[in-house]
Amino acid sequence: MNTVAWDLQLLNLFAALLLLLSFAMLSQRRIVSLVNLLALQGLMLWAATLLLAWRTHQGHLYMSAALTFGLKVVLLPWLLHRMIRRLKVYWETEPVINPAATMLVGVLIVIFSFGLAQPIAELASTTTRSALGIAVSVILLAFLMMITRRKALSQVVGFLSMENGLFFGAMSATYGMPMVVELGVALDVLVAMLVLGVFFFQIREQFDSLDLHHLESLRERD
Amino acid sequence: MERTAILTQLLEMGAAVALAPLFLGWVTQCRAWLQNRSAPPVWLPYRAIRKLFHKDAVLAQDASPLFRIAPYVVFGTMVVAAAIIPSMSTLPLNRAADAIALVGLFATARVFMSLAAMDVGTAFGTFGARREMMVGFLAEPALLMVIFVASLISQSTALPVISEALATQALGLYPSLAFTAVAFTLVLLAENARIPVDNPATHLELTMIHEAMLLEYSARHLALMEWAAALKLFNYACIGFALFLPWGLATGAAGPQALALAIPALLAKLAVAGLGIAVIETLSAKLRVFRVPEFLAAAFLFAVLGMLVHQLLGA
Amino acid sequence: MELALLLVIPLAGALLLALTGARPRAPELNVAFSAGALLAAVALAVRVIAEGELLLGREQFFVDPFNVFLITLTAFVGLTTSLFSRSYMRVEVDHGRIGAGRLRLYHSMYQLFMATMLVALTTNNMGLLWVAMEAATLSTVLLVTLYRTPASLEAGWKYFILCGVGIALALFGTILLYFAAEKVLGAEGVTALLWTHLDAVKARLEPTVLELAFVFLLVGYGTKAGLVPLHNWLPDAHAEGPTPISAVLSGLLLNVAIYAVVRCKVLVEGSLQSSIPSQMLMGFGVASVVLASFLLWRQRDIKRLFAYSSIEHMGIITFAFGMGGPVANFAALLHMTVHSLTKSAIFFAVGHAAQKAGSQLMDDIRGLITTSPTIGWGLLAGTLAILGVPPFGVFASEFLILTTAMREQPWATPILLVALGVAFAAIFGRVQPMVFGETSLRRLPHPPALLPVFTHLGVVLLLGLYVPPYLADWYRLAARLVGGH
Amino acid sequence: MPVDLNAPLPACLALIGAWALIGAAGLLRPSSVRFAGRTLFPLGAIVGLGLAAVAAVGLARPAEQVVLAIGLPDLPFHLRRDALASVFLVMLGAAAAGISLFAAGYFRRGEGTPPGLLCFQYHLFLASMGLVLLADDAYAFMVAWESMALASYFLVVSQHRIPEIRRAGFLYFVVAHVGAISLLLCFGVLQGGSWLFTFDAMRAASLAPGAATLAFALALIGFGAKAGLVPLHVWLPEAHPAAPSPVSALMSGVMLKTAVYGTLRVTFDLLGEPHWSWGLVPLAVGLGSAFYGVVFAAVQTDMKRLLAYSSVENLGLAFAGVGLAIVFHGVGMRALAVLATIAAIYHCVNHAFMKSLLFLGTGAVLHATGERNLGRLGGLLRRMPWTAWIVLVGVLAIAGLPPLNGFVSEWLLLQAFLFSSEVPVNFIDMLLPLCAAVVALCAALAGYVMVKFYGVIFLGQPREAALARAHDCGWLERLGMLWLAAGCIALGLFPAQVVAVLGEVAGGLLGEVPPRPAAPWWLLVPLPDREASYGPLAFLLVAAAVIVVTAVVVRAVYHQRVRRSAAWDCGFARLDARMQDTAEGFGQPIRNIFQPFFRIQRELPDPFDAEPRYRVTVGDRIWGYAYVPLGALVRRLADLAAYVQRGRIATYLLYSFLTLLTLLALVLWNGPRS
Repeated sequence: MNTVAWDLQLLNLFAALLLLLSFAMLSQRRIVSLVNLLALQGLMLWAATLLLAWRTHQGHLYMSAALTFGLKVVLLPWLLHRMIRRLKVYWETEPVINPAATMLVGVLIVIFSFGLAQPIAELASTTTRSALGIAVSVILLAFLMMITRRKALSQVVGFLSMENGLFFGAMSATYGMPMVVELGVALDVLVAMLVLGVFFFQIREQFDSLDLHHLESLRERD
Repeated sequence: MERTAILTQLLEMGAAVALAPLFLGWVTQCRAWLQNRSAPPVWLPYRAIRKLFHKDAVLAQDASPLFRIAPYVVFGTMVVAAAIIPSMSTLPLNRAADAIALVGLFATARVFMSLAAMDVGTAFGTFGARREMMVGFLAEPALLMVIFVASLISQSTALPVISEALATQALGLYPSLAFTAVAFTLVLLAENARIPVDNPATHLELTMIHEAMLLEYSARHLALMEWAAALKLFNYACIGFALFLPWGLATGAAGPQALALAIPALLAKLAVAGLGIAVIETLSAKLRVFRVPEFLAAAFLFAVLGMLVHQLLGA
Repeated sequence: MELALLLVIPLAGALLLALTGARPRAPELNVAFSAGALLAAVALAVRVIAEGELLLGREQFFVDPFNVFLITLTAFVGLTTSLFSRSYMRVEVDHGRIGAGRLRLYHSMYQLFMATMLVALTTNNMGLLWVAMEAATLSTVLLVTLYRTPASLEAGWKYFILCGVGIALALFGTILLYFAAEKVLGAEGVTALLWTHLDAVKARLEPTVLELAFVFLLVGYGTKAGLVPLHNWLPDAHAEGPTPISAVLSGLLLNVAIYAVVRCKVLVEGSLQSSIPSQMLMGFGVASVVLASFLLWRQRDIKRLFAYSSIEHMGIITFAFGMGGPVANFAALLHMTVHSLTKSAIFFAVGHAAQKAGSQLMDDIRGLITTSPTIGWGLLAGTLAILGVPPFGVFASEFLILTTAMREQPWATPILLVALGVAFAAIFGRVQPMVFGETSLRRLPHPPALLPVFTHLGVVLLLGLYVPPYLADWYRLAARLVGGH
Repeated sequence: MPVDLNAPLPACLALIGAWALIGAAGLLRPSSVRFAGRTLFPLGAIVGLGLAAVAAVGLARPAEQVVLAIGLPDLPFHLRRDALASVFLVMLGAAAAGISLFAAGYFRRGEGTPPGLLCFQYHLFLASMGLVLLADDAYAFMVAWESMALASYFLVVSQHRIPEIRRAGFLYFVVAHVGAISLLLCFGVLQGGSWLFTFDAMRAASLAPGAATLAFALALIGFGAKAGLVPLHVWLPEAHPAAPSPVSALMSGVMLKTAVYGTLRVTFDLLGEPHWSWGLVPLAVGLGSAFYGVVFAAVQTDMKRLLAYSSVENLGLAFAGVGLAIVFHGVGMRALAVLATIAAIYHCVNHAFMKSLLFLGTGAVLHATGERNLGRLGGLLRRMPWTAWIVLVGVLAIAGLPPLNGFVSEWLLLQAFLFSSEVPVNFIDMLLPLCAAVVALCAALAGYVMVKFYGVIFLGQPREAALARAHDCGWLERLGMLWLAAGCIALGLFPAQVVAVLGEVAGGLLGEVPPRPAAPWWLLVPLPDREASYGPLAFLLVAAAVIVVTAVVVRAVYHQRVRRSAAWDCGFARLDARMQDTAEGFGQPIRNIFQPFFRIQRELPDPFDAEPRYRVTVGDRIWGYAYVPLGALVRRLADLAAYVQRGRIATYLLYSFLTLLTLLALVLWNGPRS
């Protein structure tokens, strides 16, 4: 019965790929490939937005797609790569603490997110309501990635992946946010990246490594 | 107040002051007989007091006015106590103070004597003061319980009312009164420095309590102090008679012939009591100072038993 | 017009100070801009009291008695903090802990931070509220890491990551809110996120979506407000930054976060029959008070001690808003005011004390009253005020909150009182040896600015004994607006 | 301003305001001793006298109320003056007059806080105590109550350079705060559901028995913490010695009594019908505190700690009186309840005068010798005659000796206990008379303590050479002490009049004004139908007459020759001051008899000591059993709580992650709303 329109199928494909990329980032050890996966995720988001804009003929979606492409596919990955080169952490790898357990938890999270998104999806009038579950799981997976990571840079990549999840959620729930809000969020993310850049250099200067176990001196109890 | 009441009041105070040394002499004489020693004359205390009054008073260099005032205050309080206790008849001054006030009066005498003892600042004075206060604070609750039991029976703490109620009570065996009487005798022995607690005759530094406080006194101050001690013993005896041998008291309205009857009754009671005290003293030996708390705890226990028996059995 | 002035002045200040921040007259400029903002805020307040609610800037900005009192408070504390930072920074420059470049960054970020808070308070658009909160976080992160010490770096990093994640969740909450609003208000875009419209139509919004949205918003803005399970960044951030920033963070930013949570609660409570939002708020509140008071016992750094005290007081305010009802809301608003005034006054005194001792460890600060009585008495009076000792206003609001709690949530009262008692013993036990006793502290090169400390404590003392009638009506109006059963 | 005598409340308020103004004036010139000492404190004394006079007038007047503008918007300060408040106001005013007069001469430069600031805190303390007695709603009461604690805290730590004083201040303020917290809970329960926190609403509210019992228990804990009842007494022997003497006199004399006032107010006024079984708790705790306090007082070696423990004893007796009153009230014996309340209030007023006098005495001694330890005092009677003789009056009064006031309140209490055997509840009618024995024991021990206090300080040889230079106190200080001594003597000699006045007060409180017994003015008869009476005036006259007659007769009949020579030294020539009984020595029998009460540490010299020293320190067991474990528990919990903040950012992220998931699960589990 599901002679669903081909563009919806494509949209679901992009959403599925987005989820797959999140899982990949969860288990990726090399930082450089982590950034590339982030760029891929941005690409999927851009494609989904473009497709949705073409399908629903909404002007501001085109603008949002362009913004996503410019920011999430081109600018941020370039900034990260430049930082990796300047911080000379190109070849650094980061052991993921027992990947099997993380994967299992990831699966549980996806199930929980779909359970969570179920009641909302029934009410959503948009065509892509089923993608809401995927958006929530991408957010929570990114959250899990930030928890399990030991390097500052990979934590930031997790943070940006969460942003991608948020935008995808906005896309699937309400065809994006009002333009003034989208611009504000984009500006904030950009400024955040600049601030993080400054942070990386300072941390590198102080601790000559980006490992987070240096940043544990402020505590009540050891 | 009509003149006769004042007259009886003064008469009774005079009688008390006069009879006290005699009572003391009588007790010492009985003790001598019981210990088959040749007894000193009964009026020996009178002669001792008269002799002391004639001597020159010797005071320590830095004895303060308190030291010189104390004998008069102690003697004064004892005379007032005598004025309050109905030895022969109910007196007008009785309304001014009830039994609890009487205990307070004895406490005043004790405090002034202790302060005077500490004034000169010798080891013996302070030593004696400390022990006297210890005996004091242990004896007072027991004495109060004795008075409580008596007042529970007679619904009042005024001594004349108590003695009248006890006198007019139906004759019979009252265990509560018996226990209280035992308690009272123990307190009497402790308070008046008799044998089990303190030996009146000794000047041995380590054991004396009452004598230690008088060590610094001489001549007329010592006389007053000795007289006050005798008067205290007499007062305690009279309280004992008022509580436990209430017969023979001239009630207010009875007039002069009842008074005439009361005097021989009082003398008889004093004789019996003196003999009793002497017997107890010859039979018991002096306790170590730190056994005194148990001695007085026993007194307190008897008083409490008396009260409980009265509450439970109503007797 | 006042609103425009209110927002433009700090922004202009930020830009100008970015260029001239290091010049000798920069602190005075900073004070001037803050004073300008305060004047605009007072004018706005007068206008709101006269005319009631104001919808300005094509409905993007909305000012009602509830947020205008917060705006005036923010502007006032902003001014006094700039006064304090003038003398504080002069001493810091003398001690060589801050160079010219960073001073410029400090002044401009300070004004930017004030601007973002004022925007967050006045905006009607929930999305813009989120953007302003994010901007506030960004501006303070740079301020927290001003000293470039390893500890401040760590504090800044944690502050950034934890609040960033929190705020991201809040964004998703806003998205869900937008989603629920769009179904009712139609999809023509802009009006769906405006609080006034949402408030008007909140009864018809979809309950399940709103509940989920509230969870995300609560966790998001709750992280910014320092509620307990999400509080870990707060002690580090408030202790490592320069003291004026700790004062402004503790005093004002926490209030703005609570303001955002309350705005969402008003919407969610309207549509839901169940009292889950209030229970959540109360749960967070009690947890914050209890855990913070026990954490106070192990502190050795004076600013961390008062940071935990802020968590505890935020817990009390959240608990009060959670209870709802006119008296509790009134008490919560009063508590917000007196807490920010007292806490900033304490941080002013602590700043000078730490500078005198050259370290923030409480064991190094001794005998303040003997060397500089004004700082010593200021710190002691501030501590007594924050501990809720009666003549001061904090007791007045705590009295109202606890007595209301006895009526509605009897289970919470003994827990709160025990926690308050433990906190009292902890804080007073540490501050007393600092203020009294022998001393070895050296004099400050520049005279300490103590006018702000005593003006704040004077106002708090006044609020404790006599709440002026117009202020009382103002709070009652706001309490009714916050609503609740 | 015209003081109209039938509405003295505005006048009282004006005078309390005057106190606050005097305090504020002190701030103008903080460091000048002359300004604060010579003008402000005497002014404070006059205001105190005025307050006592106005309140005395108010005793006969009906209760009156006033609502001030200040306070919370919907709960402004309600103030009410009724007979009970007036009695305590008279006590506050009269005691404050004497103490302020003494303080005028007492404070000198260079001791702790500057005199001006001290004057400010002192008069704020007085003003807040006045307000506590007048407060008529929960908020006003709490503000006044904790301002009282705050002002007294500042006074206690006036010499904050000494660590022990800081520790005492901290302990005092924490216990006071805990008391205030339980009072806040009590008011919360008391309002019963009317949610109006004025005392009138509380009077109107009828509480369920369970709630009323809870309210009473909380009130007892709150007021017990302030009065220093035993488990909560640990701050009292630390704080009172730490404060300057006039302040400890004010705290011991007056502040502790606000707790008795509070208990009476809550039990009889706000709760109305207390159940008789409630009375047993304050009775038992009161007697326990009395016995505990006096036993510890007997073994102290610091004169001010001795007086502090003696305050614990006297407050214990006052609370025992209140407890007895509740028992009698509960079983319907209203006349006896009035008698017991009279005894309690009378004891508070007496203690205010006696204890203030003694603390002022120690103040004079402290200033003269700079010594507080009894081991280094002695023989001051010769150097400080004025102080010694006036303090003797206080010592005799507090030892409970007949002509003076201490005896009267103990006499009334014992009379009340005497009738307790008629309480129609079995077991209780037997236990209560036993309590009379405990009261008697405490009174006797008080005598023991006071003989030790007076004897070791003023009598005997000076134990330190420096004591020779001790000088007597100034005329202002003497005047202050004389006023208090006169108060003791007056209260002692005219009890019938005082009991008549207190009868109306207690009658008004308990709802039954006792019939006036038909007795001559000089005789005190507690209950008309009972044959017990006590006439101190006649008693004193007869005693004086006898003493004068004896003195005259002895001097007239015999000679007055006196010769001075060395004290009797038993042949051992070198009798020096160290051979006197020390403070530890005088306490030795008590230490021996009541061994289990104390935590005794002995420091015995070993044979190889170059300079052998024997030291015994007596500690408080309750500190070890209750407070140290409590502190350890809180510290353990704090260590446990610290696990939350271990520094790793991953764990912090995990906390927020789990919070989010639990909340989402909670929302989901509740199921979709229809």
